[in-house]
Amino acid sequence: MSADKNTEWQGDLAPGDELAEDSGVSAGVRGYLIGLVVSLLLTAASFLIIHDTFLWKPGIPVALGVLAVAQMGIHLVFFLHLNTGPDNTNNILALAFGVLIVAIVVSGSLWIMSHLNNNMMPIERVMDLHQQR
Amino acid sequence: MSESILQAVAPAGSPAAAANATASPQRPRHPLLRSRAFGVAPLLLTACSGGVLDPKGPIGDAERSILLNSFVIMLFVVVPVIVLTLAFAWWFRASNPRAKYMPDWVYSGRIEFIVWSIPALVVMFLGGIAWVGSHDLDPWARIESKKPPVEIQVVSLDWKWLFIYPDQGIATVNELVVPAQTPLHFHLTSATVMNSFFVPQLGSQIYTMAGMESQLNLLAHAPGVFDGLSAQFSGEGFPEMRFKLRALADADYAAWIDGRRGAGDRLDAAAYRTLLQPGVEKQPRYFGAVESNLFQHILMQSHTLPAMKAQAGNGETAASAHMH
Amino acid sequence: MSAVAIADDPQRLAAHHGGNGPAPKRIVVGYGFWVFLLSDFIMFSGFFAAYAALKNATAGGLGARELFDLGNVAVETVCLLLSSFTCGMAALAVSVRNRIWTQFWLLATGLLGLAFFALEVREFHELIEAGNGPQRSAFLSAFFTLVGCHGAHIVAGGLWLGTMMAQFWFKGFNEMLIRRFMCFSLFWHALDIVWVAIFTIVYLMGVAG
Amino acid sequence: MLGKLTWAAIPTDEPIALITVLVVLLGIGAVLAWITVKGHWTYLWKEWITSVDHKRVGVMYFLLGLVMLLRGFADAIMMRTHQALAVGGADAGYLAPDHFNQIFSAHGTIMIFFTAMPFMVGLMNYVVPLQIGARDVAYPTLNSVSFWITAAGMALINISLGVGVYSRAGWLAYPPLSELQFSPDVGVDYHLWALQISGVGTLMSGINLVATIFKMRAPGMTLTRMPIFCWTALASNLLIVAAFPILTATFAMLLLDRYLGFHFFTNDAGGNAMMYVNLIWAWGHPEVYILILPAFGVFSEVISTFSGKPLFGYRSMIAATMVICVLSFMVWLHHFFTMGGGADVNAFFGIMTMIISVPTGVKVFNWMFTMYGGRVRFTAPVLWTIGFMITFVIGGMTGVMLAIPPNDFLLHNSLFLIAHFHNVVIGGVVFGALAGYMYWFPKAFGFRLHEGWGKASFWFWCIGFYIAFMPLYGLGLMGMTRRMQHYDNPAWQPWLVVAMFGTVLIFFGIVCLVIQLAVSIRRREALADTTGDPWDGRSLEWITTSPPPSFNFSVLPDVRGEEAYWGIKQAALRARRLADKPVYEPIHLPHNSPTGFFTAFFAVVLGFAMIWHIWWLAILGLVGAFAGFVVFAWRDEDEYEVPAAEVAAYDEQRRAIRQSLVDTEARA
Ligand code: HEA
Ligand code: HEA
Ligand code: CUA
Ligand SMILES: [Cu+2]
Repeated sequence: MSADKNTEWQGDLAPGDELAEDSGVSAGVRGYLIGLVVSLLLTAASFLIIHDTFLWKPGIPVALGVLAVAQMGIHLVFFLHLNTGPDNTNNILALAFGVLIVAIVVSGSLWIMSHLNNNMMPIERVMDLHQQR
Repeated sequence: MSESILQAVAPAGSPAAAANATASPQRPRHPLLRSRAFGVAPLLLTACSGGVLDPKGPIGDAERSILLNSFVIMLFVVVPVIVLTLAFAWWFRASNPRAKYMPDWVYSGRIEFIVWSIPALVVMFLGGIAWVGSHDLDPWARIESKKPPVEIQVVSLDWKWLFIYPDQGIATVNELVVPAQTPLHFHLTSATVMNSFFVPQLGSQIYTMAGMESQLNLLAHAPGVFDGLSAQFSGEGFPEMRFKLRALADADYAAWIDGRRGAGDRLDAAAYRTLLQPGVEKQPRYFGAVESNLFQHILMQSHTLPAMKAQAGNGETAASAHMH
Repeated sequence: MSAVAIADDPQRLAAHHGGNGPAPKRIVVGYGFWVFLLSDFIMFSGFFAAYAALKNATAGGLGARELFDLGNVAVETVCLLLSSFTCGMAALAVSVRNRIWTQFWLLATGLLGLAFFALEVREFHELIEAGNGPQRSAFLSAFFTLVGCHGAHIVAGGLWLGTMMAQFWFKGFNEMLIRRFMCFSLFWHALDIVWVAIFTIVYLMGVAG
Repeated sequence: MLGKLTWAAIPTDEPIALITVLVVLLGIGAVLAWITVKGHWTYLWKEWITSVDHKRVGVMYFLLGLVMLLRGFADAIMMRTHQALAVGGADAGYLAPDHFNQIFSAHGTIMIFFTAMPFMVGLMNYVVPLQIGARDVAYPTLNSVSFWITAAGMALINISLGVGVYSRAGWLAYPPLSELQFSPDVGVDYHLWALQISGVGTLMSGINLVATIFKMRAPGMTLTRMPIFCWTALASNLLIVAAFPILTATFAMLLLDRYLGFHFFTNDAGGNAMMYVNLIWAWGHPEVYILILPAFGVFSEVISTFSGKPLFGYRSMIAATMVICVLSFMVWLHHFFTMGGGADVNAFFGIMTMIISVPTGVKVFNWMFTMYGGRVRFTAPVLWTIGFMITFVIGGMTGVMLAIPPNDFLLHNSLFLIAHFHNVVIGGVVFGALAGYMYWFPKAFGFRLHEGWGKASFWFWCIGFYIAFMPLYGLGLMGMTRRMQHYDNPAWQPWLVVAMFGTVLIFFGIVCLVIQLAVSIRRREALADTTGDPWDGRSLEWITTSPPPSFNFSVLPDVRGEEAYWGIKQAALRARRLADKPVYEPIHLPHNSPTGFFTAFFAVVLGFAMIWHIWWLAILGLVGAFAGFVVFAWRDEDEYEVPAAEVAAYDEQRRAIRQSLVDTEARA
């Protein structure tokens, strides 16, 4: 544990650390500003399209999903400073593992639950659910 | 060895004989059998003891075949593995001067290849069986037959089984009487906690769950009496959640239905409320008439449950409810 | 033998790639915290899965479409996004070791977080007052739990933020505090990501779908 | 004032429980009195309770597992003796349903969470930093907190023995049975809070080890040079990090149902118990691989060391480990084939389950071929390993049988299932823990364990296992389900009697373990390991002394290939001398910290208060925990320095011993 300076370490950066090149306050502010503006725009887009008649109605959830993924990406890049550089391999791998598990758990659960419900939810109860005016 | 046959034949007579048989545990206590239990391999013994290896219907038959097939196929891999493990360990013991020491032999592409492919091939085969088997033996799948199925509604209660015959308008508790060689179509639910409806000799079990309606299709090849049980732990009285399934010849079944219909109590809201009280039933019970749509009412738990909830909140015994 | 000896020889280092000895503490701490955040995402995914499965289980009560006020959600979202920005500004202030600006931006972050939380409490309060509390139906149970869990994280983050401010104030910028602050900002930004999922899946899809 | 807590909570009407409690209390009292009389408190506090050294924490985990093993085994033997008698009605046997149902719930919970987990976490804690050439885990203080929080969960479960009741809903606590409506007393609350609290500890220790493995490796120790145990530890901890949050979320929902009247899994208001079953297994299946993977690692180390060969097919072992790690997250539905999901999902998850047996099989074959061409020394760890290979293959085979949905329709929840998982859990996890215990014991304590008693223990365990659990396969096929407080089929009884005798044999095996420990301590001079390398080992833990110094290595080893220590050893043997003396530097180590102990204390208070609805006490516990956190956060100085001279002096001695070893070897 002798070397405690980033410079001597050739492995990955800490998550959240920026690349050494774009250090400097003004570059930093620029990064956060871009992140803020883009995510505000994406948010606005999300809130607008659900009222808009422009999109084909069943397409709206799809669009919302895509916008959300985009926005998460923006946060990861501009706020959490994640990137695909060689100094971030472990951070990205960890993220990929996490995303994989989240995907498996959520999609697996929904798949299983939909089959169970289809098979066994009594028709009356389904009606009850859908009658919620 | 003749035990299961004995069982199957004895009660298949008049309804009276059958009722008599269900009143007491009818497995004969064969002294020979008991003493032998210590000596014979389990598989041999179970084959004649009314378990899943002694199926009495097409579903159980098919499932037993799959069970034995998969077992034997895997033995082809597992037995050599066990033998080789022992053989390698023994031959290459440090004290054996004849064994060749190869401290650098750590990799062999050919062995690696074989090592990945043997289990892969076995799994491909078993996977295929699993796929086909799951679809063919899906509990929801109807059984082919010229006869129309008998519809039976099953409700698990704390801690007893309620069987409703919607088309006959009768109901029984802890005894299920069905015609042999006729498809049985079960609709199942639970009035309280989860249970699993299971008649080992007929095959496939299925969960019963409150507010959910599961289905199951079974068939008994021949008349006989089979154990039925809950396979999913459901609380204090769980071990008593057993019943007898009596498969009767068509004529006997018709006679039994006729004898039951109209006789005895009527299963109405009040009677159901008593049944719903937690407790075990030692003797089977019979209802000669059933309030219509009782099963649907039980399924729609949301109507009956809020009242129970309030009680449970006060820390009293749960599971007593009102019905409408 | 030691790390120093190897670092003399750049050739070797390249060959080692990733094998050049234990990482500096800042990286170790940051990485571990990152893994923790991922596990937190997985916990949220459990609540999301439950919400999705119970979304229609309104037990005859009101559903998402009738209950949610998107205006409120929009304001909440803006609060959080701004607070992520101010948190970033605080990180920059820390990186140049400026006490006053650090306190200022952290305070701003905290206040925005508080505003978000106040709005959420108001929303919950209104729902409960109107008889649409979490006891009403499975759908509402899942809704309150999912959104409330995010809210609880914001509260925890707020307490943490207060502790950080006090420590920066009294102790200045030492290595350990800076490491902790890095973790805090990761935490705060990660909460934003969870919120994006919440406002999309719970609110927007709930109202639109 | 005291919530639901009254005098009635003390089980004065249950003699068995009461006597147990009294005996346990007396035992604890005796131990405490002994410590006080001998004046060991300062030592304990300074060297153990507040220690943040990964080696001490690892040993404490192991001890925790040992203590809980006694409880788990007591439960097991009660179930076995009871069932051997329980033919007839509810009053057959000697345990009332109420009591029997608590026992199997407690047995499953304790064995999985507080015996098997602490053993495995303890082994990983102890061994991983040594094998990768690190001075400690990534976050030593957090490590101690994790341990103590696990201990807090254990304490809560055991308090239920004397105050109130334990859960009667099985180790998975399926709703609606575990809902307030059907389980209104505090049993389920004990279950949930104990596991919620210890789960936090497990999660933190998982994060800690993942970060350790990724960020703390010695120079040159690339991932593909790590011993396979480290790989399995990595996979296991990745699974902890991925699976335990799901458990936390699931239990949180059940707690909300029980405490605040939510409706996640209730029968009414749209609740859906199937969602609980789904989520609990999304955690539960990975959980069993969390347990078995490190055991696979132990066997890999043992088999290669004692065969005098590197592990056969190292790279395919890594591949197999990681494939198992990911696949284990895609099979969970196989625990509820019979819920009615339909043919498609059943078949999909059944096939995914079977696919796991491919990488597992590869592992088995690689162990076999490691022995091939080796010089196998039949020490006790090797016996456990061979016993494992044979037993586990059988258990795995019955697992694959259960993975075929039509088979599972017959065997689900039967004693066949019970036999399957005890077959893998005892033949795999327990044998692994024991092999690891006997293999690394000399490293941890500086003397070997007595071989004879170890082997005796193996034979009792192994034979006892077969006699205790093979009959259960048969009983399952006969239609006997699990969790039966009594049964009316007399044909089952002989088999249950046989099973009981098997358990008695296992008990003798445990007795042998205790004797082995006692005998070894008495003869520790004769069994001493002065070399640091008693087994002619191959990985880095054997390069340092037994027991290792607090800083593990005087200088971080420079790793140049797989089997780091073997390479260094061979080089020294060839050159007939050690490598040049390194430059010593001062070493920084973390201070001891009581944070873990205090946090755990408040966690117990919090849990207990929540269980009994004593709200003010719960707030007190929460505030205490937060205050502890702030105090910890406020501290500045968290490291002390071991001066270079001290390190040099230590290494001087160590080098002398190693040189003499080289000389002896050269002469021979
Ligand atoms: C350490 C614990 C552990 C391990 C390793 C396993 C391993 C496996 N388990 Fe087990 N299991 C449990 C612990 C474990 N299990 C527990 C605790 C339960 C019950 C929980 C409860 O309900 O209370 C359970 C329940 C359980 C069920 C649910 C049954 C039911 O509820 O009805 C199933 C079904 O598929 C199953 C399958 C498997 C399979 C296929 C494996 C495989 O991983 C096994 C793979 C290994 C081999 C196959 C052997 C070696 C391979 C070869 C020699 C190659 C050649 C062989 C072939 C190709 C077949 N297990
Ligand atoms: C790790 C898991 C584990 C282990 C080791 C065991 C060990 C044993 N179990 Fe178990 N058991 C479970 C997990 C385990 N069990 C679970 C999850 C259930 C389901 C609960 C439920 O239904 O909800 C269950 C249920 C269960 C039942 C209930 C069956 C039923 O439902 O009808 C029975 C019946 O007798 C039983 C018996 C035994 C016996 C006799 C042993 C004994 O053979 C073993 C004795 C074991 C020990 C004494 C400890 C092990 C030793 C070590 C780990 C190493 C020691 C190390 C050193 C000394 C360094 N078990
Ligand atoms: Cu069968 Cu409807
Ligand atoms: Cu599993």
